[in-house]
Amino acid sequence: MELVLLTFLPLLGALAVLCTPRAAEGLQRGIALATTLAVAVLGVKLFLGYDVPGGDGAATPYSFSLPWFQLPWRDGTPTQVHFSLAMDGISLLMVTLTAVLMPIVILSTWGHVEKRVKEFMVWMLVMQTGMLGTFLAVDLVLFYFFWEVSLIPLYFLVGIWGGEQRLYATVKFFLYTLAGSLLMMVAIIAILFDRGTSDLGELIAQLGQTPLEQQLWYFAAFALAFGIKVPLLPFHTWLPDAHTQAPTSGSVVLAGVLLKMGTYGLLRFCIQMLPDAAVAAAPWMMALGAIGILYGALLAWAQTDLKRLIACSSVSHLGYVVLGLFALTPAGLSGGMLQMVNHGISTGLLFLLVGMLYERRHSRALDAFGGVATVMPLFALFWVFTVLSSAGLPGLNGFVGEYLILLGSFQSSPLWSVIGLTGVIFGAVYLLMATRKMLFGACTNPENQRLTDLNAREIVLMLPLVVLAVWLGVRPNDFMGKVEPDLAEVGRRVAVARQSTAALEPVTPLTEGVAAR
Amino acid sequence: MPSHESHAWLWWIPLLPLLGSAIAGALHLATLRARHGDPQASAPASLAPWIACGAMLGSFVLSVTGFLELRELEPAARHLASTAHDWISIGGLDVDLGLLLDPLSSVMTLVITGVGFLIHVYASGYMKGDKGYGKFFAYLNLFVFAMLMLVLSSSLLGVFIGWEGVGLCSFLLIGFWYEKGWPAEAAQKAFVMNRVGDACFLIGSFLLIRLFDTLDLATIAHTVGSTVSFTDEQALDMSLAALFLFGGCCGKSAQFPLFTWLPDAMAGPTPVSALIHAATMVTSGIYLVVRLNPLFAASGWVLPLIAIVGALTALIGGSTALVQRDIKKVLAYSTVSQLGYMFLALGSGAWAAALFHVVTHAFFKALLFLGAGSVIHGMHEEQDMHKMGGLRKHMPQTYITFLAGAAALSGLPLLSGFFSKDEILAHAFANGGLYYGLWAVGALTAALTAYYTWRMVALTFFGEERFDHHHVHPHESPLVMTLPLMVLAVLSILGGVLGLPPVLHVPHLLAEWLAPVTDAGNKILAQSPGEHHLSHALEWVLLGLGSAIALGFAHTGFHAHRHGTAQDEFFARKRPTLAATLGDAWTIDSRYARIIVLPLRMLSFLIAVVVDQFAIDGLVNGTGRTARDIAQHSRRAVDGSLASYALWMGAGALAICALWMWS
Amino acid sequence: MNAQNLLQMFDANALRALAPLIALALGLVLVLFAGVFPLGRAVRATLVVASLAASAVLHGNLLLGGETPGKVLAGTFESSSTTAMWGLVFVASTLFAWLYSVRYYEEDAPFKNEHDVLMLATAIGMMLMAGARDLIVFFIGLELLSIPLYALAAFRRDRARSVEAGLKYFLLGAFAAGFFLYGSALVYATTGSLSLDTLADPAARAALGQPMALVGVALIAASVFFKVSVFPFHLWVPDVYEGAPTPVTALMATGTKAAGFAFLMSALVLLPASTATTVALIAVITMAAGNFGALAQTDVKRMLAYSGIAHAGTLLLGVAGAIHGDPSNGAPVQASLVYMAAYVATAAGAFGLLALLERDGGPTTLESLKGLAQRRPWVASALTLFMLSLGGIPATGGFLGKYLVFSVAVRSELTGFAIVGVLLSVVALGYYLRVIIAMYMQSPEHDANVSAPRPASAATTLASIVCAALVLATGVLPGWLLELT
Amino acid sequence: MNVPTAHLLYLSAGLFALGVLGFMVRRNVIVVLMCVELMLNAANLAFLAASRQHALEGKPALQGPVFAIFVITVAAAEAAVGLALIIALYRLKQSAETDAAAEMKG
Repeated sequence: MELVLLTFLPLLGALAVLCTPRAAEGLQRGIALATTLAVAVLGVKLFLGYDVPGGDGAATPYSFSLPWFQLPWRDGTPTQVHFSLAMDGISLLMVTLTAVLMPIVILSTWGHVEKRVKEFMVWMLVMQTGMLGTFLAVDLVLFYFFWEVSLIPLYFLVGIWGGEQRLYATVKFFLYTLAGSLLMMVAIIAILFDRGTSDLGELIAQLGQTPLEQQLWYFAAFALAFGIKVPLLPFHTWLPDAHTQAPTSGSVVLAGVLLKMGTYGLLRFCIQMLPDAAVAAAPWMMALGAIGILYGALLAWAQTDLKRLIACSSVSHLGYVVLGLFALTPAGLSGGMLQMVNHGISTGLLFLLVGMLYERRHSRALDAFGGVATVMPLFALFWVFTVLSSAGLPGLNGFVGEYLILLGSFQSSPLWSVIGLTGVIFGAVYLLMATRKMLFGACTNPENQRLTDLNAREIVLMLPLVVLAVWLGVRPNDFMGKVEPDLAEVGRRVAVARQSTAALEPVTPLTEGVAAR
Repeated sequence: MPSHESHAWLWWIPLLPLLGSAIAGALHLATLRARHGDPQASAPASLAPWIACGAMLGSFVLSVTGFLELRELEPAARHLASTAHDWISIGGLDVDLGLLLDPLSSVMTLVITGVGFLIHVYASGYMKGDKGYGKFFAYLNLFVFAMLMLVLSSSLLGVFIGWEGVGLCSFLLIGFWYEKGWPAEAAQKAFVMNRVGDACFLIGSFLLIRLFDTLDLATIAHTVGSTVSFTDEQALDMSLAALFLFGGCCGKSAQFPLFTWLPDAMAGPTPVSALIHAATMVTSGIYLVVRLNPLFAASGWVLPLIAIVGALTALIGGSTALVQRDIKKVLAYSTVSQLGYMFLALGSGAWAAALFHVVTHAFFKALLFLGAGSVIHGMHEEQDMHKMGGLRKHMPQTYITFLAGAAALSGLPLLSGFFSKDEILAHAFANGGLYYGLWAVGALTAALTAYYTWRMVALTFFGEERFDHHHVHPHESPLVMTLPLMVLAVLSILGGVLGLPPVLHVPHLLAEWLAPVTDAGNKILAQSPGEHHLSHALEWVLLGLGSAIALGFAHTGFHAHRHGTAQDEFFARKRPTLAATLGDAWTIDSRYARIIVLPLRMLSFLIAVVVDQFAIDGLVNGTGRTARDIAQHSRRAVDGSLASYALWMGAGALAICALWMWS
Repeated sequence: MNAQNLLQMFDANALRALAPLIALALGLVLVLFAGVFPLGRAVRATLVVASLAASAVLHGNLLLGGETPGKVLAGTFESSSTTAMWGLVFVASTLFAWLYSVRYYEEDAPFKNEHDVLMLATAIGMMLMAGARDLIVFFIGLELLSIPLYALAAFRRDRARSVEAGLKYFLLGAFAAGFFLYGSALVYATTGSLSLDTLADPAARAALGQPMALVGVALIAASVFFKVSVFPFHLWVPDVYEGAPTPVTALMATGTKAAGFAFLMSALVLLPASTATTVALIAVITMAAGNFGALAQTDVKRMLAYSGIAHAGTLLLGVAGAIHGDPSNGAPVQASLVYMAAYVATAAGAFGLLALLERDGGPTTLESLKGLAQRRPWVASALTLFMLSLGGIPATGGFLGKYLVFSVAVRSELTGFAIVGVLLSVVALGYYLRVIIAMYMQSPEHDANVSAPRPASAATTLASIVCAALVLATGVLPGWLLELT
Repeated sequence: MNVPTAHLLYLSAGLFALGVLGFMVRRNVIVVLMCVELMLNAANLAFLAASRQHALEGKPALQGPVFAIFVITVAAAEAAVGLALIIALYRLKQSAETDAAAEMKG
């Protein structure tokens, strides 16, 4: 029941906002903030109250299920679709991230959302329901339902409150992701027909037994949908456009949570549900991830628009996630999982900071800046902190995840790991280049000299993320401890799959096996 | 082990500077806030040096305590540890966060905190009046924290945390005067080049995990030391691990080919150059190799490779220092060169000698940097030696101490540098074969060192006063700056007692102290064939040769330049190409720009414009455009005419008939 | 067969089966008479609504009231729960169209009475089509639907476009009717029967395989394809939908299509399994034709006409699946029922809102929609909902229908066509989004041109709310609809 | 009267084709309407011919003529609506050509 409350509380908030008069903007902001704060409190409470289930894979602490509707299957036997939400460690982390990020996002809108506040808040809250539902749904149909529903709010957020090219960006984003998810729908239909159930738990138990070829078809459809969302090379070109055009808050949610829906889906469906296919496809996925890391970094390096640069860096960072997940080693899976959270925090912060700068200067072009550190020392402090966290400096959140990812992928494919490692170098290159051009040097432009430093609201809204960044960096176990048993279970399934398919075909042609382990 | 939890006080060694850093940082922020209201309220920041120096002093005292405690123990039992278990236990990676104080880390800790303290004191005078006063000490203390974590950590992951931490602080401190622009660029370059090394470090750590399933340094060293034989695959993995770790060291310790960031790093304030880019951070590579000496000893071909790289770096650094005009650049290239020496030592299997040189180098190079800083300070931020001259009259204390440092660096007999350098050359010579050549390179570099050191002394302190007397009034630095110089001068002169050569029949204190750590590596090396001992006579010969080279070239260098810049100008006129090549460090850096950076930059633009925008996004947008084109074309069928609609229908009916009949 | 037999055929069962039609017929006659007497608008409205409501109740009774009459009138008409559900769909479609027409003609339609009569007649025609077990009955139903629609399409007879729409629809409709008749004749000539049940016999099925019968079936199919606007018989749709009065367009888009598919699903016996691939191919081409056609439009009504073509294609894919053989019994029928039910609510609502907007000033173009979210927030949000439903986005009825139909296609091993189909629905979103973009994300270029919105009539408001509620209800809690079908 | 059924069917096919082709090529709406009538009557002919054939074979043969009667009735109704539409068109455009009703396209 907690989960239902958690998921639909934002929707209730949205309805409440809808009922306010259009001019009462303060009230609308207030309701939105209060709702998201309530969700955040609830989310943190769930996080703290979450007990790692016993090794026997007993029932998860939080779950909810209700028959939803019946779909035809075979010979008059229907398939019962459930409205079932459940939380395991994997979704726990994503849900908590979503819950914690949203109040921050709402608070950040004080600075940049001035028109049509009511609609904005409604869409934000609806989006939160969609995202939470996506992470919590344990029924294939329900998952798809939430998955697509969460698409619409961002479409409006970018389309109404975005920049100059917003229409192009938002349509591109929408159609691109939709194309992927529709193919996923066909796969879901096929799976339901195949298995007669849409329950994720049962499917996880059963789909491992379907022939590899069939699994691969499902895998392809799911991976395409998730790959577009992640976005994985070469399906990434919608992201820089969407990010650049989105309002700050939209960018933060997009980077912080929406992209994670893709990686979450890869983990949950492509790997956990289709282990054999995952093993067979792993070399390809790792290649895409590793090349994505390098490609995204080089792409970011060439950008002159600060926001676009960060967007491209997302491509690179999510390449890490994919590389780690499809290493299919315990370290890789855990690292990928951790990196999802890390990216949400670091890139969220980066977008917030760029947004704050944009609100003051109305420009994002790197050339327009220089010497900002002189006039905005606090901004510079937060920026450098965030850049370091994004670049994976030990002691901050980015490091442990990246290390585990690279270690995990090294264990299954040294080549791709080493290619991914170049991202460690180039990550520093483009981030520091941007930092240098923006913050350092002499502050000669009079427009920059007039800039004012961060105010209290801006500092307060970033602090939780800063604290999290340090906490995750110093004590990652506090977070990953809750996920480990579930990831270990996934790892076990994959290991079984690897053994069973190893006889059929070379799984990872580039590895010489994990020695001495 | 029960002893593991019992030394929790060890944590205070790194934590004190961290605390200091936090307080200093807070003070700086308070200054920032105050500055908004009140233009001259920098009062909070003036507390920062007290905090920072206090933290350093405390840390140093603790280090000394630790050292004394270690000495009480049996040599084999000399380790104090404190471990937080299961710091990371994620995805099969179980890492404990632990501190380990053993003879090796104890030496490093003493150097870091001791020399560090002196430099902090010096900096409190040097940086006075800078608007980032508080921030500077926050960074400096943070650096010390990271450096201590590097040397104290019991696991490779902990080392890496320190490793990157010092890199970060180096970045922050090099770019401390970011308004000027070029320090920021230098900082970026330093960080990125270090990252290249760090990437290698990571690969090395992965290989170690593959080999040993742990990152615990003691376990790794012990396992290698006690394993009799390795399979071919394991041996290859070990060599690769050593190679990649050495790659990491190349970045951090500025070895060829990754050394070019270090000269640029001189953009930072001089105390930073002294602390980070001479005494401590750049020696962390040497520390790491010594720490894992059994691994490197067992790594086969990697060891000679290290020696070659070291010798090459020493030569490049030494020859480049010959023609530099910037006093800090001379010292920077000198540092590169001396670091090369240390790696030559490591490559020769002379772990203790390398560390000995680390220690003496920390003394005299810190001294020289601080002295140079004092000069620069007195000369109103002038660094060009051609615009100095005759300063010995104006800053006598600086002059005297600088002389001590120069003498030690150039290896004048009986000074600290003499013994450590000689020990390295002797070890290299003893290895024979390829190492004879490396020895020759080392000896040549010793000659160059003596020359450029005394050229520097001559240009700075002797000859006519070449500066503009109207604007520059050289003056001696305050006591807070000269006092550390004096202490360091004493250490530079006497530091040699730590490692007197065997021919004198006195114990090599440092080697004995380090024996528990280096024994394993030495044992492995002893099993491999080759000449390992020099006869006493030969040692005497080598000592004599070393003294002769040092004295001779010091004399030459001093006298060639004591009368001004004529010699430099003559050389530049006579051999312009050579002068330019040397001046630009064999043009390696500019080659990087052309061969690596530029193509990558072009690749990046190529990807951004051609691949991403044109090809991939073009395909995406092209799909949309094609859809719209199809749409426009498909409109033509709907031409509004009844007859054509009927025609379509008739044709359609016919087609359906045909299809169904056919199927 | 003598008179005695004829009377015997009208037993209680037959009466119950035909009661929904009779209710409408009664209403029709009464409305016709009401026009003769100087009765107020309210009376006429009451009569229309009452007869539709009665029909709905009677259909509901058939659907939920236990055993259905089954085949009556010598097996020429069937009344099953399926036909009852179709009946409800037809009633809803007619009701929505009528509700939206209440204020539509205020100025220029003196014959509103006849308009209502014709609308009720079309509803009867639809029900006959859905229940027909005999080609003769189907033909009568078809014409009972079509002839009033010809007149309705041209109802604004002083407007050239309306007349053009009526004429085009009429001529091509008659042309298609000719196809149907000749096809029926060929089937009759080969098999000796026009009864769908007799044709299902093994002997008849064998006869249906003969070339002449195949030609006959193809001609019949062509004429039904014409009615439901399938490629290449769809070309009339944009012109007629655009020219016809918008409420009539709503009726054509929803009711006619529903009736056509109701017949297709019940006349599957005519189509041998070998035709499935062809039908699927036609379906996919239809989707492409509709979607690409719509992509080029700026007039929203015309765009929705093309969108209707695309939807017909989607449904036809379900038919193809049914022909190919879906291993789940009844699923194709259910899929098409749910799809049509959702589509009726969605398309009727969308066309209805266009009818409302037209009164603000001329045809509804993308240009005229700009800034609508500010002028008419509720209309804009409802239209957004309908667009998303047409696009098949979850939480709307359109998604459920799309999901079910593609399920049929996947289950009957037409996955390749399904994949092409879903990709084409991405194209569809391309133009549905344009409507939303205009309403929400663009502002009118000339503020002066935007006239103040006129208030919506109660009927329009009611219809829109009901449509939106249905769309959401089927989208979020589809259980009830799936139970009913 | 021994015209073979096949001949009658051929004739009806010819008439149907004639109607279809006429529909496609003629521009006058009235002529087009007549072509439709031709198609309908071709169907009627086929129905009756088939019915006769079935009767000859002793099978039930009532459906054909019944359908034909319905067709004639419906055709009348269609003609009524059709002529009304043509009048409406003529009133507006002073023309009864199909080209007069080709305003909407695209």
